[in-house]
Amino acid sequence: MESFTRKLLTIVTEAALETVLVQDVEKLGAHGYTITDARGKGHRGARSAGWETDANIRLEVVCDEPTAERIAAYVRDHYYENYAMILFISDVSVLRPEKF
Amino acid sequence: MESFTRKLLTIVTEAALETVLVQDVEKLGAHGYTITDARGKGHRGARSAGWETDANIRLEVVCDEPTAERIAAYVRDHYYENYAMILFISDVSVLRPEKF
Amino acid sequence: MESFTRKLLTIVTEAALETVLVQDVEKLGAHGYTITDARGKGHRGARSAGWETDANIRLEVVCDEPTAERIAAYVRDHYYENYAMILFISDVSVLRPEKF
Amino acid sequence: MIDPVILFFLLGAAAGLLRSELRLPAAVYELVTIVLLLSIGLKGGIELARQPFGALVPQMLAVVVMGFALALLAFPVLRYIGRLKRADAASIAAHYGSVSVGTYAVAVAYLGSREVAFEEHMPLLLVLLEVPAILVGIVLARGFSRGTRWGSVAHEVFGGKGIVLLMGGLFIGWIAGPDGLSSIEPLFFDLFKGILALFLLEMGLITAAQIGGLRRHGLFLVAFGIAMPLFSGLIGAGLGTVLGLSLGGTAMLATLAASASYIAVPAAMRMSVPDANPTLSLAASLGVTFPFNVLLGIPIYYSIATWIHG
Amino acid sequence: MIDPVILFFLLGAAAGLLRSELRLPAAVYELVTIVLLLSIGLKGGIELARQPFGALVPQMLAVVVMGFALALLAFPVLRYIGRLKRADAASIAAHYGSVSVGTYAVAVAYLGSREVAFEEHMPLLLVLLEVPAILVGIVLARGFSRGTRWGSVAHEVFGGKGIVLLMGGLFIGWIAGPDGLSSIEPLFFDLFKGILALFLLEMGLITAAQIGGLRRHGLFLVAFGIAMPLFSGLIGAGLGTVLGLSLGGTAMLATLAASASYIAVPAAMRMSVPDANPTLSLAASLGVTFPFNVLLGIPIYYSIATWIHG
Amino acid sequence: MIDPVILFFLLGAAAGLLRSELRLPAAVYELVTIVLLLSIGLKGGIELARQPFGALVPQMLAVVVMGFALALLAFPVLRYIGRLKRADAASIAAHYGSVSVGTYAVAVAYLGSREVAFEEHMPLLLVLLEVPAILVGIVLARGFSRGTRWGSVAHEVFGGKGIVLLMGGLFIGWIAGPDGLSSIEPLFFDLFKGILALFLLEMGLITAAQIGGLRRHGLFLVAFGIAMPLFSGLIGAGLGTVLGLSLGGTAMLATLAASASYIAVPAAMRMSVPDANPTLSLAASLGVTFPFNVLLGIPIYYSIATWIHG
Ligand SMILES: Nc1ncnc2c1ncn2[C@@H]1O[C@H](COP(=O)(O)O)[C@@H](O)[C@H]1O
Ligand SMILES: Nc1ncnc2c1ncn2[C@@H]1O[C@H](COP(=O)(O)O)[C@@H](O)[C@H]1O
Ligand SMILES: Nc1ncnc2c1ncn2[C@@H]1O[C@H](COP(=O)(O)O)[C@@H](O)[C@H]1O
Ligand code: NA
Ligand code: NA
Ligand code: NA
Repeated sequence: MESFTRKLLTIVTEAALETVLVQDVEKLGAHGYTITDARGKGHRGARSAGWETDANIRLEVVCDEPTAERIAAYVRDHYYENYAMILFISDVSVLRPEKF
Repeated sequence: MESFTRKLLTIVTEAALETVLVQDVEKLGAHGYTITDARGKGHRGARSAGWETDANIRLEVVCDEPTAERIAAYVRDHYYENYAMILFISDVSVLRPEKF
Repeated sequence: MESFTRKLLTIVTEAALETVLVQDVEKLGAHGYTITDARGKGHRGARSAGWETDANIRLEVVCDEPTAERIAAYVRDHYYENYAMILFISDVSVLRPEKF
Repeated sequence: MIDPVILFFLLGAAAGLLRSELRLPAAVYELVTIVLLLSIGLKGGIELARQPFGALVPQMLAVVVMGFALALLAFPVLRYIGRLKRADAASIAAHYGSVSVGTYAVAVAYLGSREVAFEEHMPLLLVLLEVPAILVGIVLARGFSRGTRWGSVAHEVFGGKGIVLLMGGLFIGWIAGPDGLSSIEPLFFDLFKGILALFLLEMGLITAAQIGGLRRHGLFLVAFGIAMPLFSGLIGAGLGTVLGLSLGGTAMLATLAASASYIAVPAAMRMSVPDANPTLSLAASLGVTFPFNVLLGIPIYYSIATWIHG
Repeated sequence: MIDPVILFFLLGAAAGLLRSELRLPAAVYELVTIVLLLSIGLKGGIELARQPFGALVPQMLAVVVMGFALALLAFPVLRYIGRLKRADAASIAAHYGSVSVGTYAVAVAYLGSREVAFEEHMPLLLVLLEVPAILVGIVLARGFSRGTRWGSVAHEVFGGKGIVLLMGGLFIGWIAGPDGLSSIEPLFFDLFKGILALFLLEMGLITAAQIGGLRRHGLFLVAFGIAMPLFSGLIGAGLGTVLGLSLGGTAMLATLAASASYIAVPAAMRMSVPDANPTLSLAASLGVTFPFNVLLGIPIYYSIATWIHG
Repeated sequence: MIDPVILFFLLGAAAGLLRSELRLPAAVYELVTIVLLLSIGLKGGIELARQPFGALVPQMLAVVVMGFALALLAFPVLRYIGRLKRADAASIAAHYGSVSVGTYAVAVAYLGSREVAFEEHMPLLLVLLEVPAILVGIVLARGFSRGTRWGSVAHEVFGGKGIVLLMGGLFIGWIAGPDGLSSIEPLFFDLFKGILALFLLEMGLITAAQIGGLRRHGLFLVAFGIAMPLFSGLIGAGLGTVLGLSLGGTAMLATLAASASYIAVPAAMRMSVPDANPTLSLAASLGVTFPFNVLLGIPIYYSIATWIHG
């Protein structure tokens, strides 16, 4: 079974960013994304998802390396300073490279 | 601490497939699976999880490489054509290889 | 864009452990964590999240390798025997190494 | 005067079209649906307790035949006039041969506020109408031969939330009778219209989200989504009159015939006719027919029933 | 005649056993549980406002002793007749020494529809009964010495949802009194049985899911899960009579004694006796005793109470 | 005597401070909020149906001016006495110039249990007061020039859940009138206080979680969070009297002025003034002002109104 390497970019951030963030990643070349609801704790304190202001989302994008770099750079420049956020990237293999 | 390499196979797809998909992965040799509710967007449009028909699930299986390949091939042959779905595989290390 | 390698440690376990587990990982050096609600199946049977006793959580920690090893060892020693639990570790790259 | 529950539907649709941030959590949508399904089932069950079951058998059979017939009539229109793929035509036909519990609930509210009585065992016919069209859809799409796993189809259909709760409600209502249920009336009957209002708010949001599918797939679906319920409504009204139903019952059967499924049938089609595109069928049934029925259709079917009965 | 809320339990159990797609979202289960716990607490609190607290102290003490005693009596049976591991025997003993709020709620409905009055401060005894068995369970499993962190055990027990909401309801009812609460009656009192119906629907589904655990672990648990509540019910009825409770109150105390916990105790055991297998205790308390009590037990305890009082 | 809904708030706060395991699922919080917002809107809409809209225009304008003024007055205090960063001062000022629907609901309950009438179109003023302070906050933080995307600000504000549901309720109530709404009264009106109780239980938990933010950021916020609402309440009471409102209406306008937003404004500030620290503003508005208003403020504003009117 032939498979191809792509990047999986994961962002955990404030739920309030969902609408703008998905616009951003699509504009920057992602062909899709997946979101799950999350809670957690980090440098900006606990975010326990008891109510809307306090909730996190976990956004995943499978894409090629340049797109992942583009999204990471954009997100760093626009959101790192003011928002609770982490971002990490890993390698994944996929079967349909044209999809991502 | 000794650790062993296994595969983490992740499928994001329509919630309607949950029942059959978990039967499939068990039949194909997975010793377990984890599911979270998700929403997202891809080639088949936005799936925003407002109601059952519109929701995604995110299914993870930790398994050995042959099992991962078997599941990926099966899923590709049976579901790729007609269902909103992505699949990707990555390397993970685990402590108890016999478990997966 | 400079990036740095860190470990992503993922634990899937019983929701009942949430409170103690986050105390443990913080004590062992994690700078943060992310939790999503999950369901699944493994050696201890199906956990379908219909009610509290039956639910899983999926806990993620991004950290350096020694911390990941410390958490993995601790968790193995304290919880593997008596709780439904899996743990796996993968490599991720991050932009702000000081954060993790 | 317009029923306030309809205004909730319009509010949801407007909020959806204007891309507001309003969302109902999926769990709330489920709660509201569960209570509505149980209420409707219970109401019907109480009535069953009151009359000999045997007397209903002819109605039940006639209604099942209507379910088969409507799906079979819709198919050629979709396939040859609409030029849809075989699977899509079959799937949409199944949606329109089946029924929508949400539309039924709005008709209950409509007749209720006009104080028009109807045969209270209607929910029994509602349950019966869910199923035949699904079978027609599967057979039309795949023929009899191609190894359809009928066992799992049956499980899919009869194990779905909608049928389990409606049938469950019917049984409980039947066994407990009106007196037995008085203690649970405050939740299941007194709150009915308030909960229906919340349900329609969400349905407005969902409906608005289907418009995209509509835009991509042309005018045929819009035309079909309006013409088919009008035609089915006429059939339903005719059948109701032949069966000797009251004015309200005739309007109700017309509404059932005219309504298109968006819960049981989509789920069944997704598993059994996977090559049908769900965007098309939902755009038609939710994006066109549901709002049409709720806003205009029900009054029209009521007028038709009045006219036939007059 | 069978209470309709019981029919909801049977509907849920049937749907679960037939593997239907019916699920209640976890959030709905939580909402329903929260409202039930608050209702029960509030009802009890109103009554506390009416009578001198001091008069209740003997009852309270007696009931706490009963909680200790039931757990201590169950343990040797489980350990030596059932041949269970020490931890499992201790954990199951704790479940049966403690109480089930769901069973209590069904007994309220049962006595209510028979118009049998009972001492309304029962919820106070319910709260008191939750705790002692947990302590017994921990001590039986681990002894006194092995460094149990009693502080965190206390936090676990008293900070659990069940006790917080029951105690909170009791306090609010006590302070506000019947007049103060009239404005929140429509939600907490009028809807009580409807919400109980939804709760029992879900309990049916949950119960059905425990049957697997039962199949794996033999007949002993089934026998214990029926014999133990009958025995405890007898003890409870006897104690109720000795304490001078009314007929209804005696039946109620018998039911409390006979019921087995499935919320507070499982959570506490999971943290404090982790080597006990939760599948075993839940199979017994949810898979056997809960349905037994709801379907047969409560009428039996009521008969016992009638017989003693007669 | 203390209203029982307040006791639910105290229960939630106590459970939160004692770190109990009690949580309300986010979906339950949303359901409860949605029903409250719709109830309040519907109540106001019914009243709008009763009187000429034109007569309300002066009040509406005056109230909008008040919203601008309160935010503008709060800003220098926060910036120069509190020595907060510009963005933080602007954001907190916006919170206090705007309103809290939860506080309004408690005031409705307060006046209701005292049988004090008030102008029922208050919810219209409530909606109007949400907006101006947000504009002030953005302009204070970023000036007029810095390329604020006002289009998306407007979308953010008017598309938010709070305003959509309040405005939607107002419209529906207006169109349907009191008779039209009678069928949905059991859910939206009869259950109002029960649902408010659940809401306040959750608000207690949320409030308790803000105390941490407070501890980290000093006494100034506590002082401001008490002094500002007292000052605003006075302004509101004065304006109410000038506008010729009844005693109840004056107390209500004072309460609105004194309340601080924790839904619409935080969301808007997060997007438009991202460099403001949300921990600070929520610690003040939720951790101090909300409990202050609910426990002490509302009675004080009512006394002020009585005193002015006397
Ligand atoms: N080290 C970490 N590992 C996993 N998740 C983290 C970590 N640090 C932060 N997070 C998540 O990212 C969110 C924002 O982080 P922060 O900006 O550090 O507050 C937190 O609420 C957590 O959900
Ligand atoms: N590039 C992507 N990255 C992450 N998730 C994706 C991506 N593409 C699709 N998905 C997810 O997979 C689901 C099905 O994808 P599709 O079949 O492309 O519609 C979507 O609803 C998303 O949740
Ligand atoms: N092979 C696996 N792949 C993914 N998730 C698993 C796997 N095995 C177990 N899990 C998850 O881990 C939980 C506990 O596993 P266990 O201790 O094996 O019962 C299960 O409920 C699943 O959610
Ligand atoms: Na139809
Ligand atoms: Na017991
Ligand atoms: Na204000």
